[in-house]
Amino acid sequence: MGLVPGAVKGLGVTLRTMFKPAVTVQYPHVKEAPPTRARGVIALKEENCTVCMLCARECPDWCIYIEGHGDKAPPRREGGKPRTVFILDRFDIDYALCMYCGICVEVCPFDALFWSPEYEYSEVSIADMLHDKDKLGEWMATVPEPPPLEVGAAAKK
Amino acid sequence: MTALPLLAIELSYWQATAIKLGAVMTVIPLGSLVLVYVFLFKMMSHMQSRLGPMEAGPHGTLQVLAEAGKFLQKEDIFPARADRAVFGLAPVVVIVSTFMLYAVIPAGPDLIVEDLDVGVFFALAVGSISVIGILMAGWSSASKYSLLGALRSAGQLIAYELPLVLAVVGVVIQAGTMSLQGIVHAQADGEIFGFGLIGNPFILTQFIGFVIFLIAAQAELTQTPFDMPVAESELVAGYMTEYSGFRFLFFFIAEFGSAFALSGIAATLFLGGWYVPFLPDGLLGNLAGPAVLGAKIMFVAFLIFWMRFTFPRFREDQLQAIAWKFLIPASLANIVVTGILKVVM
Amino acid sequence: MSLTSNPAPVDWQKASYVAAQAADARVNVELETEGMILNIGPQHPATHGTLRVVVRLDGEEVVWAEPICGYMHRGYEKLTEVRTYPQVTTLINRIDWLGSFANEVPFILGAEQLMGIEAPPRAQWIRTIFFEMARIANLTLFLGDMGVQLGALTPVFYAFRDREYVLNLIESATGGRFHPNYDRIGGLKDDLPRGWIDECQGAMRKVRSFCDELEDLLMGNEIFQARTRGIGVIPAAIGLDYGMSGANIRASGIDWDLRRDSESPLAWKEVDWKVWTHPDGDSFARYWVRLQEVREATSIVDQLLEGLPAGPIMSKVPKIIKVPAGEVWCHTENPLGEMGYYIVSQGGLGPFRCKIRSASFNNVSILSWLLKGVYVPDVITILASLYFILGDIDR
Amino acid sequence: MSPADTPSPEGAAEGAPEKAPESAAEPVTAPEPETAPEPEAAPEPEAAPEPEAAPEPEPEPVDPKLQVLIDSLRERLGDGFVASDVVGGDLWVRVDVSQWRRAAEVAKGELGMDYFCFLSGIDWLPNPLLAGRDVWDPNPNEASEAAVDEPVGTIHTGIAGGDTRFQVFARLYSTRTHVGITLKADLDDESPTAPSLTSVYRGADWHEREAWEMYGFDFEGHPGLRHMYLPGEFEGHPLRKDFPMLAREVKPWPGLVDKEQIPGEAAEPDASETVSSEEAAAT
Repeated sequence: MGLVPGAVKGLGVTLRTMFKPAVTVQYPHVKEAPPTRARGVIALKEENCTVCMLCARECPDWCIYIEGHGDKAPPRREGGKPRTVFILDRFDIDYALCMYCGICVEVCPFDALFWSPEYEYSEVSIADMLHDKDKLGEWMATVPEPPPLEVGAAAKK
Repeated sequence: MTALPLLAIELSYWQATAIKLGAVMTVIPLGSLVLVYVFLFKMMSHMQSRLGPMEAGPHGTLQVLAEAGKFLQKEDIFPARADRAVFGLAPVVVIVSTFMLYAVIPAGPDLIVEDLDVGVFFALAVGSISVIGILMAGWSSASKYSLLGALRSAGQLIAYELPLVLAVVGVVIQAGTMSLQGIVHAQADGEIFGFGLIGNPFILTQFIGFVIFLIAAQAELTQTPFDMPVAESELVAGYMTEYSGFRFLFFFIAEFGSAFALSGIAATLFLGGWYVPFLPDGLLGNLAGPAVLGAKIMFVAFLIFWMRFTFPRFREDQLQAIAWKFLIPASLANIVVTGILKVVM
Repeated sequence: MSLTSNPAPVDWQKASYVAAQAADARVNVELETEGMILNIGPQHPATHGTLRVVVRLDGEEVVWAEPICGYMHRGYEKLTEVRTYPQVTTLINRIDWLGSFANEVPFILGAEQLMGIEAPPRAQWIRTIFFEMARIANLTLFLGDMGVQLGALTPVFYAFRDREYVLNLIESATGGRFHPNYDRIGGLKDDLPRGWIDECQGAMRKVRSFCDELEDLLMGNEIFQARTRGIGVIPAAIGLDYGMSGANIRASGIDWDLRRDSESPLAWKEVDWKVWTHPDGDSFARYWVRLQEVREATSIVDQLLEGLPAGPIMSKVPKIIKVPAGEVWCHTENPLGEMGYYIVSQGGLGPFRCKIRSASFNNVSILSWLLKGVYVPDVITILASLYFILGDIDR
Repeated sequence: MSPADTPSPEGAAEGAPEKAPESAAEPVTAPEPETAPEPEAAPEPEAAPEPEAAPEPEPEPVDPKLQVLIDSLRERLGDGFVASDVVGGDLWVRVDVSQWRRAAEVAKGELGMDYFCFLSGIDWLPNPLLAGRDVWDPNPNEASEAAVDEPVGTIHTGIAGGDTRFQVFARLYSTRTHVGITLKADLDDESPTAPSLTSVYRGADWHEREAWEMYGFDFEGHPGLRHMYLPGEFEGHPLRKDFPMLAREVKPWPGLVDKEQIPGEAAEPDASETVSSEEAAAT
């Protein structure tokens, strides 16, 4: 319809959209599920952590605070020298500073940190944004399985 | 002792005017709130593929009351260097000019506040008082943005007063009278070339006048595409920038009240007002009249708001050019043609 | 210059307005009236972020204008000197936060060029797909926002609605909607999730229908054309002199696009697409070129999705990345224009010096020349049509 | 931890002699000298004296387009043309600072470089705190491979050489022949000044203001050198290497490992446990 003036075509567009269903979601009543890989919050699997401090060092925002202490553990083979193992005392992530870049999850050699798509943890006071060790442990329950890869992707190395 | 035949009881003059005043005072806020809710909240959002307010009341109906309440409880701020008296008075002037418009709009065979025989002339004259209120607001707010906004809106309203009046002249010539009730009756029992079934709503014969009236009404209401005075992206909020609290509510009610009134006048002049074929007269007619007029007002308001949500904004000089170079010559031509046809027919 | 103009060249009041735009002669003829100083910004709906334009008005006409930036200056070039390469990639995708994947690519390509490694073909193709999707996400917002700046309320909601599909796709593959942080030296973080490709094709159809809708609603509209044609005309020579790049300079008739003209390892060569230019150089031309570029981007993504090669997405890279000493200049055609990184490495874990050349810095530097003798509402039109992002200017 | 990989990739392998062999990491154990970095006035001689006009052995064939540029620049600027280098298909030319504006005029006039890409500065003073060398060291205890053969404070400039601390560099590009050129010029250390290019390219205005603000380069003939980003009364030039990064001094580094000794045992000097905190203090 070349000769229809632009203004009338514009009116047609708005009228058509008026009768199409709306796309908005009424948030508190209806919730959209974030995709499985969404970087919502970081969960800590305490057993894997060996206090190697790689994540705290590699974090650009310096928002991971770790304290641990060395301890003697029974030797693997009897008669062997008792192993020194490190126990985690404190593992805090300050989500007020964190920029969700994911370097810590990636750099952790013992797979102790995971991403969970959880996003509803806003707080009234900013101090509560410092999640301590057991709060991060709670998030572990919400960590989903990684999604299957697209066809043509090489097998996970 | 005006007798209200409708109620067949004798009422003294002041009692009748009190009832009429009460009716008008309920119609205006109600009308503008309905207009705001239906068009500004619901229609605009659906046109933008969203739902609009849904929380307050079923389907967001009470949101309008929440808005009004919000404005009322807001603090009434006067800018430091503002001229206090003029600053306080400006919104009153603007809202008075809107209320006076309702005096002449007929809602039924007998439902009219005052059937002046110069009704149309009175309505348009009163409509232009708001320019003074806007200039007062702009000047007294002592802020650059308000001053610029007020000057722009003064220029615009005056420029669009003319096409508004000239568009109506065509209707007056065809109806032969200036009283709105007379125009409604002229449309009711006129006929086009002998075919008189649906009367002769002037939109058919005066279509150009109708289009010009709509465009000019859009400019009178300072709505997009003519909302230069309140252009958010440049002047923040034009002459209303410094206002808050219930004074801002006055401006808001004035804007939507005059939108309701102008659509009422357009419906009366061009769509046959409260008349619809086979309308029984007497008590039933007076009850059905307002409903018919309301439907026609909604249709005209839909056209106005539809344009508001679709078009971008004209620049100041383009806006003036359209008024002086396009609308006024077109309406003059319309008057000439109507005159000739009136004589010839 | 070779004006490969696509539509019939419309001589739309151009001559008269270009004369008005040659404002140097006009302005100093005016007598020095004490005009009104108006501050547009730093908090102003027309500026994408905190740009402040100090404008002296004579009535409604701009006599002198000066953009003032620095309200968003985060000192990126100093920060990159104390960060390792993976940390820098998280930093730089916050420069142009609308098309944020497109910021990472030139930096990573530069680092790979220094290290002499090459990402596997599948990674290059997926990078190109995400590059074009960043362009779509960036430019669709502009197409809607141009309407709001001119007063039309509806287009911006359509832009946000259809942009959401693209952002959801980026999030489902990379984890972040705005800051994907998906690019690594040597490849990508991980591969696409299952079903992503046909979801992407669906989103591309939606973006195309959005472009047609916008063409009817806004571009065809006589009021829009009256407000933008002949406004803010930038002659090609002056544009290049200021270092303007991207759609701003292609709208003035320069047929130059880094995706075609520089040999970058990404997959633009394997896809046939077209560079759009427009002879007029006014605000309408800039809008028109960006609209065609979004359509072109959707067709590029479609072709890439069909021909996506199988294979690994990460090449052999040591865990601790140390880039050997050397200097490299690497630039790509970002949604806003040419973005490049001049990386100087002295073999450390992080760059020794990293000059970030962002497109909006040059695109905005023309404002003081361009805004002379312009009406106030046109200042907003020109600001909107130049389309800059504040993070890009201030870094 | 593979020892520092020698720069084997083809890009950096060219024989430009002035680049001293690079090593990866600073001496970790040697505590950083808190005093001002050694005066660089007397750097010990470079590994090999820089040949002035000897043609460098070009590892890769210079494609004709760049060769044309080099020849015409060399012939126009005469002795102002100090050095040129082609790395990874890109052309670097270092000119004498007096010929800086002349070089830009030649580039724009004869060589058709109509597009002004950018102009900025480099401060070659290596600063251990900033050099991104030991921002984070994977294994603080391993002191073996950090055999650095030159002390802190030695300046070694990148491509196309140069021996002063400050350098201004600009990139020009031709949108028709799609060829770019990076011009460099050395500025003396005490008062770095360069002729302004605003008369040649209008776009240079903002870039020069930024370089003046960040590095303290003075540009003669610039219409108005004023702050681009920083507030008016800001002293100092932030992008200089000796300008401190305040954010890093204020907050202790969370990577600081303070594992206490194993309780109840004589703290035998187990090297792996006690992490040298002074290394941490350095960052």
